[in-house]
Amino acid sequence: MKRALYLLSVLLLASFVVAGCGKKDEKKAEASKAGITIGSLGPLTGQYAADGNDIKNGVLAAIEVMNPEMGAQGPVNLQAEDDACDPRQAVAAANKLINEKATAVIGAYCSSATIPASEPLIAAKIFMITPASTNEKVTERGMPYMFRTCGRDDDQSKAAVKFMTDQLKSKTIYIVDDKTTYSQGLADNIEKLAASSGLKVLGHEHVNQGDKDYSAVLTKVKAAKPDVFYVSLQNSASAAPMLIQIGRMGIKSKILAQDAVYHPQLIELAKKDAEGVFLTFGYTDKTTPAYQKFADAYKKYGEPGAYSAYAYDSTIAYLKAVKAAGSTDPEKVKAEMMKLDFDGASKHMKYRENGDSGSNYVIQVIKDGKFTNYWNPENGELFK
Amino acid sequence: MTIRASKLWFGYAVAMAWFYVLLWPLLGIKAAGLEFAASFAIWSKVAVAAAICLVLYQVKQAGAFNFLTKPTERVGEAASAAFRRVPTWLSLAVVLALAVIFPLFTERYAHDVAISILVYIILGLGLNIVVGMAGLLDLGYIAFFGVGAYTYALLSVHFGLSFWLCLPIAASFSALAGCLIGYPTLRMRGDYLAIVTLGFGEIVRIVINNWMSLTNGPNGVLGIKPPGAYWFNGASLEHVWLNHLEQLYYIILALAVFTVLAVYRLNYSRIGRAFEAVREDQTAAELMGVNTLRIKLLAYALGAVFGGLAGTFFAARMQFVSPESFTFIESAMVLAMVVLGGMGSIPGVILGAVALIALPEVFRGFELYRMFVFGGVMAAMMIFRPKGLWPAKRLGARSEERE
Amino acid sequence: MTEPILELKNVTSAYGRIKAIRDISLKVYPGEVVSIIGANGAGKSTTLMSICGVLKPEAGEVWYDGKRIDGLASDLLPSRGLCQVPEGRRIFPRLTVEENLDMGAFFRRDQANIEHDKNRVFQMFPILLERRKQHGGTLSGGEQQMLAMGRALMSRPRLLLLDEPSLGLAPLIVQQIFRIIREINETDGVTVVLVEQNANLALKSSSRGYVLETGSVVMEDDAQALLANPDIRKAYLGE
Amino acid sequence: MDFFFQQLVNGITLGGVYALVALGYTMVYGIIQLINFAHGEIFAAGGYMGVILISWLFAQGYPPFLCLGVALLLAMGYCALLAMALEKLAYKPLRQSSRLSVLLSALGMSIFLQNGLMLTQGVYDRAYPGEMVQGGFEVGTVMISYMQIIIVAVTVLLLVALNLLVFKTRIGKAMRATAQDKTMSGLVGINSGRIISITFAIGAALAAAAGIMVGLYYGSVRYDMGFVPGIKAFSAAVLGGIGNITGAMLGGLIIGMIEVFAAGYISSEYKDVFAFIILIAVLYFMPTGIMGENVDDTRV
Repeated sequence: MKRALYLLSVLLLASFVVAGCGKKDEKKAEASKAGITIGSLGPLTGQYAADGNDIKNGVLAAIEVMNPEMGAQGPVNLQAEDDACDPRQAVAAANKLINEKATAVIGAYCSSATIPASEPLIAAKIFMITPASTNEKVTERGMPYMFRTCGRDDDQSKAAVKFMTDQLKSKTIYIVDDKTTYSQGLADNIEKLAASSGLKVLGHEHVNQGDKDYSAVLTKVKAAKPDVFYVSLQNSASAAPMLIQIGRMGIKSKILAQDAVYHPQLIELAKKDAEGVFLTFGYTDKTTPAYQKFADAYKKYGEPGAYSAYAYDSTIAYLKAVKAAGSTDPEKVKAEMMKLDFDGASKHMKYRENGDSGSNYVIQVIKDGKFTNYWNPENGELFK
Repeated sequence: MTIRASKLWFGYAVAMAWFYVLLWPLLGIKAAGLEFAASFAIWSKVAVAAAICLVLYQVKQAGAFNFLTKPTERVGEAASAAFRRVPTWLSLAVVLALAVIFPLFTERYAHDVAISILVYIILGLGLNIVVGMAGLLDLGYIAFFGVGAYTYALLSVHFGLSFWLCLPIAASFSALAGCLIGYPTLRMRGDYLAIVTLGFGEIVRIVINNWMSLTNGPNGVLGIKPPGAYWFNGASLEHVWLNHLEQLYYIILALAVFTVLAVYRLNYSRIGRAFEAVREDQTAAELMGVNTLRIKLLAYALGAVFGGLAGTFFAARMQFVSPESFTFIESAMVLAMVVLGGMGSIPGVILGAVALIALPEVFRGFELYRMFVFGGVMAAMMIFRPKGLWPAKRLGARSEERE
Repeated sequence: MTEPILELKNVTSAYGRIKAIRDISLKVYPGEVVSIIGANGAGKSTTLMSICGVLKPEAGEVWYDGKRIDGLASDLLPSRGLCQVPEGRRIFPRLTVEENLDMGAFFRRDQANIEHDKNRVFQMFPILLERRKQHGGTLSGGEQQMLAMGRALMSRPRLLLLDEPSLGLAPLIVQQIFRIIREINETDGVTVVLVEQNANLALKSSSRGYVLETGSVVMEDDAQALLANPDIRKAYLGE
Repeated sequence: MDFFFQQLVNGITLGGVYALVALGYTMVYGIIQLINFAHGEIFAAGGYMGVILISWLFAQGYPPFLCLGVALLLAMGYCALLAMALEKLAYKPLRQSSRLSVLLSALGMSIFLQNGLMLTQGVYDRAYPGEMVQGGFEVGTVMISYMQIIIVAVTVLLLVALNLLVFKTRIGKAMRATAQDKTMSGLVGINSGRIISITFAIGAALAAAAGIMVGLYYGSVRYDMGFVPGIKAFSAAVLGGIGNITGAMLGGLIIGMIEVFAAGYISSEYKDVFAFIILIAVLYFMPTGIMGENVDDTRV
């Protein structure tokens, strides 16, 4: 009796899986006849869930904007997959998206998920456009369908160091990172560049992801009294408690952070402790009509996060290319992608041969509870 | 009967009131003021669903479904009788045949899930040696998986060693790690063992995460070669990379079958019985001349070997490894497979792996609710089948449990 | 005669599939001392556990004080005056002697009377007063038995079930224990059910006795009669 | 030397929080020998209740300390109810099963609760109203914030209260008796089910207090905040000798200290490695923890 029950349950489970896939395939087969499927990949659960949702919402907003324009090619569907920033889940989700006949994937967030997920996707001739992974390696592996809408870590570190030497006239610097592909890569770049530009690196400490107590490290920083304290953390949720504790410790150094901590919730969480913090961030002119259009479309998802606009632009870029190519054929779309030249919400969109779209980092400062453009490394002048 | 029924409904009322008290503050207290609508909407749905379940249960207790359950029961009994007549080798052959032809009629995504399941079956069976057979609770098992994966990753990237050569190398490295971890834990019992193994698992992960010069830290190791093979293409032997999902599926299937056979043989060997003796009563085993220290070390080492094998394959399949794949929650998942399936039982562990890997994939449709449902189902499965889905036939309590 | 204070009607209990007692029926009247004797594994302790609700009988009924109590949780019985000193004493090892006694009066709220009863226990077993701040686990076997009985008395029982009070104790202490059993029976009017392997001692202190063999009652008689019974003498009194 | 004292202050604060969480693990373990994996989630729920209640009370215009006090009490009550429901639902039906089954049920509930918090509260961090407790004072160059004082004060207060409860009251004695011998405690009239429920409630209330402290200290809470402190606190409980209340306090303090000093003097990346190595070393030489269960009676 029992054995039979078990057997039954196994069969049931197995058929569940098979049927689950089969059903989806049918549905998607229909969908691919009827339109375009775009996948989004990012951490919807786990530690970085907030950022993953920003990306997903950015893609959703873009689809909404583009859908009326797609004509016979439409409608555009979104298949949002969760990778939890875990390489294994990222690869599984990528394979699922291949199955679902997605023609482009917007994502992922963590460089450590983007890189492995790109292998099967690119092999299946699916476009992968990352709005958030700034690690250099992402686009430097000679992958034909890999694009990046955000900037690169090496450019970002140049802007940061230039700001410290030219504008802040600082002599000493202390670096802390939380050891992700992104945050540590950036911090290492800063350390190298700083040494060659005459900045003295007093220390470079690493904390672990998910830590909330930085008191031990901050005590060290306080004792070292650097001119600038460079904070390279994976996201705003880690940065907020850091800023609070910096305030509580009474550390007087200037604080410079990077683009991952850019998020409205940083100010919401750290409140007055966030005041006066500098950060490098891709220059976005929020007065352009393109940005306004994005902001309107995004309104229902709340305040845009750090990568919402990049995700939005990535989606728009792909759909524009599809529209121009008249089909989703990868070769044709790729040719159109390279021809793109338009004003996006985040920046001017033009992809280069390796898939990068260029960086335009500026220095922002948090002032009166807002991210405000502060200094432009291009001309060494303050924003008005 | 009526007394029981009224008690049931009284319990229901209390439970629902309690549930609302827990739910409302989460949804209803806002800085702007108090509101009840959102929480009440969810609550009423749950309350109705629970009431329906309760009514069905009562009706079933009253025997109203007998017309339905009786025949199904009879059919079930007949089926099980028929099943018992089928020789074991035949049913095994059928299962194996199904596994072999599986890729022919399924899609890429199903292959991917199936590969994951097979990897976890190996892991589960490996952990089963430690937990199920020898009765040592191990919360850091995924460390061996990591050791295996990184062994192959580094050997492949730096020295270009082939997958097949690295399988035994990684297995022996893992076994070594097993002994290292096992040694200091030998004196501990029960839950002290659990925390120490957990600690070791975390240490391995943190070291991998921070030893930049060796492991490239959190960036992971890229560019790992898939398994290679020589293929006779008519004229000469040609070297090909087996990086298609179907090919990888057959490799891991072979590894899994090997693992099942090995664990099966182990179960009925002298060593297997020694494990059992240690599990049931360590002191008595010692008095009977079992060298418990050696046996425990052996259990750790053997368990680690399979972890290492699975890890090697994992690295080759992903062509990328990073420390994030070896966190505590992964250890907990593997343990969950073993316990959920039925400790010490090979088909149980297989079933557990299928359930725990396939379920989240089945629930992918729920999106955000996926892990929420998964956690609930996991607890519910334990409550309704505390001995596991397919319990082992001979299995007593762990020796520490009887105090 | 009066109503029995405790009555078992065809009680069957099992551990898993193994039936430990079958079809046991017995009666205990107020004021009596009743012995249950039998060899190892005869089901004596199982009988007591079935009475106290630790083990739920599979079949049959247990009546106490005119009410049916089988199926009730064990913790409801002490407040009704039914109390057990289980085999092996089961002192709380990491509670002090005094705390152990307090536990005996756990369900009682009358602080003044509790103090009074505690003093009485200390009078009865002066050694406990000496060791009142010591942990239960550090006491000797005899002291633990005294503590276990003291703890049971703290609940002011009307029916006291004693499981192997003489087990592993020196003869002198055994005598002392049995003297106290008689004392609480005679002066306080507590009904006592005594489970013993030491049949001689048990029967000498009791009015009636039951003999258990492999889970069933095989004989029931006055204690004196049982003591005189040649079969009993042969089987349990070593003659 | 200032550096040392500053780290000492940091260590005591962190250790106090670990100790509060560790107590819940140790009490539950002491009474039903279960590693309650869901305890970390109770801690997180406490943190959320804190932010929800304080925001609300604050918006009504009550003074900060009143808000804090009321929120603390209410959150403790809420978590006590949550833990009792958890116990009734997921652990009680498994009382007779193997301990691993209960462990797995606990793991499932942990995932369930964590995601439940995510679904109801969102994936973003929730901020505590920042104007609650500001500033601090300096002793020499050692900075001590008022928040740290509050954390230590509340921790000490709760620990004293717990000790009184466990060692002086009738319920406390019954808890210890139940932990030592469930059958016998039933035979003297203790309803062990109720006592277990109360134990869960007390442990959860302490965790809730810790959750609020952590939320105030770091300024925000998130649905997965319970996981890491949960593991650390569990380690602390084991280090102290699991099941032993004094041990859990001591263990929490030690783990907090090791972490801070390892990060301060050796390497902040490897601080957890040091914590675990010391844990393993201690267990190697004292296999039942620092206050092993045979040493004294503070086992609940």
